[in-house]
Amino acid sequence: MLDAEFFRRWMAGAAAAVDREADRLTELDSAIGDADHGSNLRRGFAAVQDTLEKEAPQTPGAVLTLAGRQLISTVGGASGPLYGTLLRRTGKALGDSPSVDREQLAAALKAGTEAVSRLGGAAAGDKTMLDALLPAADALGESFDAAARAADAGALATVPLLARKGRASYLGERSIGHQDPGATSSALLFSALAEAAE
Amino acid sequence: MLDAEFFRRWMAGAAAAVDREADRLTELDSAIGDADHGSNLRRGFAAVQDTLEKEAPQTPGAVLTLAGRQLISTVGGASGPLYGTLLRRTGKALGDSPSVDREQLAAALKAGTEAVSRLGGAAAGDKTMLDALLPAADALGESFDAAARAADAGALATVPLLARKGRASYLGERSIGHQDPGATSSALLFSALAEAAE
Amino acid sequence: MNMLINVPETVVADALRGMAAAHPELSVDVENRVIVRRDAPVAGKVALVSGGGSGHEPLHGGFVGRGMLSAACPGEVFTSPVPDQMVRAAAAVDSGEGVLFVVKNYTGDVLNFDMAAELAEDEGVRVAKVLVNDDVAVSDSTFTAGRRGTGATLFVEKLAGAAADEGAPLERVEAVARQVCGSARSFGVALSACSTPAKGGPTFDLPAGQLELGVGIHGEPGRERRAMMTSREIADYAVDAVLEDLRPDLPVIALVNGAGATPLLELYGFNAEVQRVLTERGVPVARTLVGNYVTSLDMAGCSVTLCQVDEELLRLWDAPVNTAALRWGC
Amino acid sequence: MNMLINVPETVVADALRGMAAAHPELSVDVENRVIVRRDAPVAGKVALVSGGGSGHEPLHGGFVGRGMLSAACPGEVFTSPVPDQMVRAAAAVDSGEGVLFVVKNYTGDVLNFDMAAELAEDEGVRVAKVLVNDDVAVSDSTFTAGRRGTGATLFVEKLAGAAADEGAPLERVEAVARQVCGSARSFGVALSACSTPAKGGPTFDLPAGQLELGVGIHGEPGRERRAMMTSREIADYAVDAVLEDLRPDLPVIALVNGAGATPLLELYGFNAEVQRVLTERGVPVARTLVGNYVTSLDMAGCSVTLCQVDEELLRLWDAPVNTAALRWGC
Ligand SMILES: Nc1ncnc2c1ncn2[C@@H]1O[C@H](COP(=O)(O)OP(=O)(O)O)[C@@H](O)[C@H]1O
Ligand SMILES: Nc1ncnc2c1ncn2[C@@H]1O[C@H](COP(=O)(O)OP(=O)(O)O)[C@@H](O)[C@H]1O
Ligand SMILES: [Mg+2]
Ligand SMILES: [Mg+2]
Ligand SMILES: [Mg+2]
Ligand SMILES: [Mg+2]
Repeated sequence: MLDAEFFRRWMAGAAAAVDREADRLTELDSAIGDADHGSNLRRGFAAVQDTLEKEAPQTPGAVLTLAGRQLISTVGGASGPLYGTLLRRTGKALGDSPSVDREQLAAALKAGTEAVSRLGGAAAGDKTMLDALLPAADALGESFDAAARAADAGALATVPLLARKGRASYLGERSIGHQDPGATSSALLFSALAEAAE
Repeated sequence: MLDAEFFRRWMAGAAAAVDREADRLTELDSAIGDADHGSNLRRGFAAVQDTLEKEAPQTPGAVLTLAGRQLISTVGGASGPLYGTLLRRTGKALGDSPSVDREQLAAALKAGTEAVSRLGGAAAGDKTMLDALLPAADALGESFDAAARAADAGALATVPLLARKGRASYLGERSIGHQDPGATSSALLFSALAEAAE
Repeated sequence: MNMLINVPETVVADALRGMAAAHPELSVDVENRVIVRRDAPVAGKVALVSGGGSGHEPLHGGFVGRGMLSAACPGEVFTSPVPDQMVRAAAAVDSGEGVLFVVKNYTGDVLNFDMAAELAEDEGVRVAKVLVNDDVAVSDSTFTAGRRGTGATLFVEKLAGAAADEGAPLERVEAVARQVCGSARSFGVALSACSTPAKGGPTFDLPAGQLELGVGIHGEPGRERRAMMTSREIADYAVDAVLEDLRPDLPVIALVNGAGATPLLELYGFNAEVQRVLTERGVPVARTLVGNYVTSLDMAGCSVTLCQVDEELLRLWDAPVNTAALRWGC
Repeated sequence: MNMLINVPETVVADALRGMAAAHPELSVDVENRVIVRRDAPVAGKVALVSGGGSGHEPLHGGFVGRGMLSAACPGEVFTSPVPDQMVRAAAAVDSGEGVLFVVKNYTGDVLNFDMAAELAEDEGVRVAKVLVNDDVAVSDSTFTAGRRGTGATLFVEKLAGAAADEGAPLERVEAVARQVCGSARSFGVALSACSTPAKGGPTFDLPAGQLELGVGIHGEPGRERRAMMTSREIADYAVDAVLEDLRPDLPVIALVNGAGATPLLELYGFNAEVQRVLTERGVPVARTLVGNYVTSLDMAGCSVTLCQVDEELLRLWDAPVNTAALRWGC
C-alpha cells in the first residue's frame, strides 16, 4: 500500500529529476517553444518541496492536491495549470484515505489526465504532455515500471508528430522532428514514480 | 590673372575631388570622429556646384562668397561652418574686382584661414584642417604647386598629433596615429586649386 | 548579448522595484507581482486587469492608470503569470462593479486567467474575460492554438478602459472590448531575434540580411523569411497582410509599433510608408500612434496594428488616459 | 545590421514625414527640416529652439509643444543642423519676446547655432544661447572640445520651457537654463555599438562581453572599457561618476535613460539599482524619469543624469508639458 510518505518521496524524486534535467527540457522547448519549460518546472517543483516540508500533509490525496495547487501558484505558462490540474485532480480522486494501492492510483491518474485533456483541449497525438501521460496512466494498471516505460515511449513518439496545441503549434510542419518538452517532463514524473516504488 | 571662370573651375575641381574621395574621408572620420566627413562635404560641394551654375557670379570674390554661404547652408557639422567661413571670408577679402592675381589670393586666403582659426578656436598643431590650410596659404605666395604640396604635407603631419579640437579630441591619446579628415579634405582643396591653375 | 541585469532570476523583481521608485502613482507589490493604480478600487467603476509574460514593456504595467488598466500582473519573462496574481489584483481593484480580464491568446495566459477567474468568482468578484487574438500571421484554425494576441491589446485596454472610466457597467465594458477585438488586426516583422535573460542569447536564429515576416511577440515564427526588404516594401507587405483580414469600411487608428531595438527615427520613417500604403488602399486614418508599446525585449523590428473605429470608439480613444506610457487629456 | 529604412539619404526626410502624419499638433516642414508647434508664435511668451544631429529621438522633435520647445531643427544623422534651419525656426516661433537657443556642446552644433544666432539677430530676433555640457566622462579642459551635451538637455528644455510657458522674460528663461546646466550631470554606458544608416554598420568596435564606460551619445569613447558588469556595478560606477562632479545639497531629479536598444524591463531594473546607490550616498530623489529619451540609434546601454533642484526648479518640472514624448499636467 502507498502512504503519504510514498507520495512525498515521489514528489521529492520528481523535483530532483526536473532539477537535474532542467537544461535539457529548456533546450527542447527552445527548439519548438520559448525556452522556459525547464526553468518553469524547476521553479515549481522546488516550491512543491518547500510546501510539502512545511505543511506535511498526512494522506496521499492531500500530498498531491497540495503539490498541484503549489504548481499552479508558481509555474505559470501552459505547463503550470496543466501539471497543477493533473496532480490536484489525481489527489482529489484519491480521496482522504491514509493509503491507496496501485490500482487506485492508476484510476485517479486517469481522472487527472482527463482533467488535463479537458482543460487544455488537447487529445492524444497533438504532441503534448498527454502523449506521455495517457499511455502511462493506462500502463500503471500493470506495474510502475510499465508506466515509466510507456511514458518514455510516449515522449519519444512525439518526435514525428505535428504540434496542434500550445506554442509549438505556430511552427506547423516545422514542429515535426522535435521531441515535445512537456511529454519529456511527464516521462520524468513517471520515472520518479517507479523509483519511489522500488 | 585669375578671373571668375578660374574660381568656378576651382570649385568644380574641388567638388569632383571630394566626390571621388568621399569614402576615404568618411573612413578617416570613422577612425577618430563620427564617420560623416565625406558625406558632409559631398553634399555641400554638390550644392555649391548647383548654385554656382544657377547664379553664375561674375567676380572671384562673389564666387567664393556664394560657395561659402552654400556650404554653411548645406553641410552642417563642424566642417560646414568652418569651410563655409574659409571661402566666404576669402571671397570678401578679394573684394569685387573682376580678376585677381596669385598674391592677392594668397593674402585673402590668409584672412580666410585666420577667420577659421578664430571661429573654431584652433591653432596649428591641434590636428585640424588648419594644419593643412595654414602652411598652404603661406606657400601660395610661392606657387600653386607649392601650396598643394604644403597642404599635403600638412595633412600627413597630423598623423602623430594629439587632437585638441573637434570630435577627435574626446579620444585623447587614442587620436594619435590617425590622419585628420578635415586636413585631408583641405589638401584636396589645394590640389584642385593647383589643377585649376595648370 | 550584453544585458543590463544582475542575474536572470531577479529580472522581473528588479524591474518592479525600479517601477515602484519611478511611479509613486502606482502601488507595486514586488513580492506578489501586482501593479495597481494607487487610487483603486475606484467607487462605482468597473476595473480592468491584464497581464502576461514580462519582456513586452511598457505593456502591461505601463498602461495602469486612469482610463486604462486598474492592475497588471507580470509573469516571468515570456511566461504567463500565475492565477494568484490575477486573483490578488482583482480583489484589490474590484469596487463591486466587477472586473474585466484582458487576456492575450496564448495557451499559458488563457489557462492561468481562466483559473484566476474561477477563483476570483469564488471570492465574490464578478469577472468577465476578453481574448485578444489579432495576429494575422497565424491562420486562425482549430488545429493550432489560434491567432496570437499582440498589438490590439493596447486598443482593448485603452478603449474598454475609457468606457470603464466613464462609468459603463461590466456588460458594456466587455462589449466594447469584444468590439475592439473584432476590429483590430496586427502583423509583425523581425529584423533581428530577441534574447531572453534566462537563455542569455537569441531565442531563434535569423541569418544576417534576412527578416522574418509575421513574427510573434515572443519571436514565434511567422509566414516566411526573406532577404532584407526596404521600409517601403515592409509597409506594403504588413499593411496588406492586415487589410486582407480586416476590410475596414470606417476609418482606422494605426499603431506603428517598435519591437524594442528599432530606433524611433526609423519607426517614424516606417510610419510614413504605412500612411502611404493606407492612402493608396483608400483607408482613412483617424489617429496614429508611433512608438515602442508592445515590445519583444531587444528585438529589432516593427508591427502594424489597425483598429477600425466608429465615432464612439474614436471618442473613447480620445478620452483622458493617465498611465506611465500613454497619457493625454488629463 | 538590418535597418528599417529605404536608403540612407532619405532617412531624416522620411522620419519627418512620418512624424507629421502622427502628430497633427505639430507643423513639420519636411523640406526645410523644422518642427514647430502648430500654435507658434505664442503671444507674450519667450520661445525655445533646439536641434542637433538626428538619431537621438525623441530628442529634440519629441519635445516640441506646450511647456517645452517651440521648435526643433534635426540635422542629418549624428550631424548638426545648418544655420538656415535655426534661423527659419526662430522666425517662426518668435512672438517678439525673444528666443532661447538650447545647444549641446559639440563643435558642429556650437558653430552652426552661433552663426544662426547672428543671422537671426540681423533679422531682428532677440536671441539668447545656452550651452549644455553635462557629460562627466570627458574632463572639461581647454585642451579638448569640452564636456559633451547629453541627458541634461532634457532638463534644460523642460525647465526653461516651463518658465517660458509661465510668461517669464528672456533673461529669466535664460537664467533658468543656465542654472539647470550648472545643476545637471550625466554619465553613459554602452553595452553595444550603434550603427548609422550611412555607415551601414557599427560606428565603433565593442568586443562581445565588454562595455564602454562613459560613452558619448554618438558612440564617442568614454573613460574605459571593461568586461561586462552587472546592473548593480554599472549603477555604482555611473552614479558615483556623476556625484564626483555634482555634490548635491538639495534633492535631485533622476533621469534613467535608455540608449535605444536596451529593453524597458532592464532599464527599470537598472533604475532600482540607481535608486539604491543614491540612497546609500544620502542623496534624496524628488522625481524619477525612466525611459528612452536621449538615444543613440540602436545602441544598447543607458545613462544616468542627475539634476539638483531647488523648490522653484521642482515646481517647473511638475508644470504642465504637452509634447510627443513627455506629457503631464495637461
Ligand atoms: N493545450 C495543451 N494541452 C496539453 N499540454 C499542453 C498544451 N499546451 C502546451 N502543452 C504542454 O506544455 C508544454 C510547454 O510548457 P511550458 O514551456 O512550461 O509552457 P509555455 O508553452 O507557456 O512556455 C508543451 O511542451 C506541451 O507538452
Ligand atoms: N575647432 C575646429 N577648428 C578647426 N577645424 C576643426 C575644428 N573642429 C573640427 N575641425 C575639423 O573638422 C573635421 C571634421 O569635420 P566633420 O566630420 O564634417 O564634422 P563633425 O566633426 O561635426 O562630424 C575635423 O577632421 C577637423 O579637421
Ligand atoms: Mg515554454
Ligand atoms: Mg564627422
Ligand atoms: Mg513560456
Ligand atoms: Mg558629424
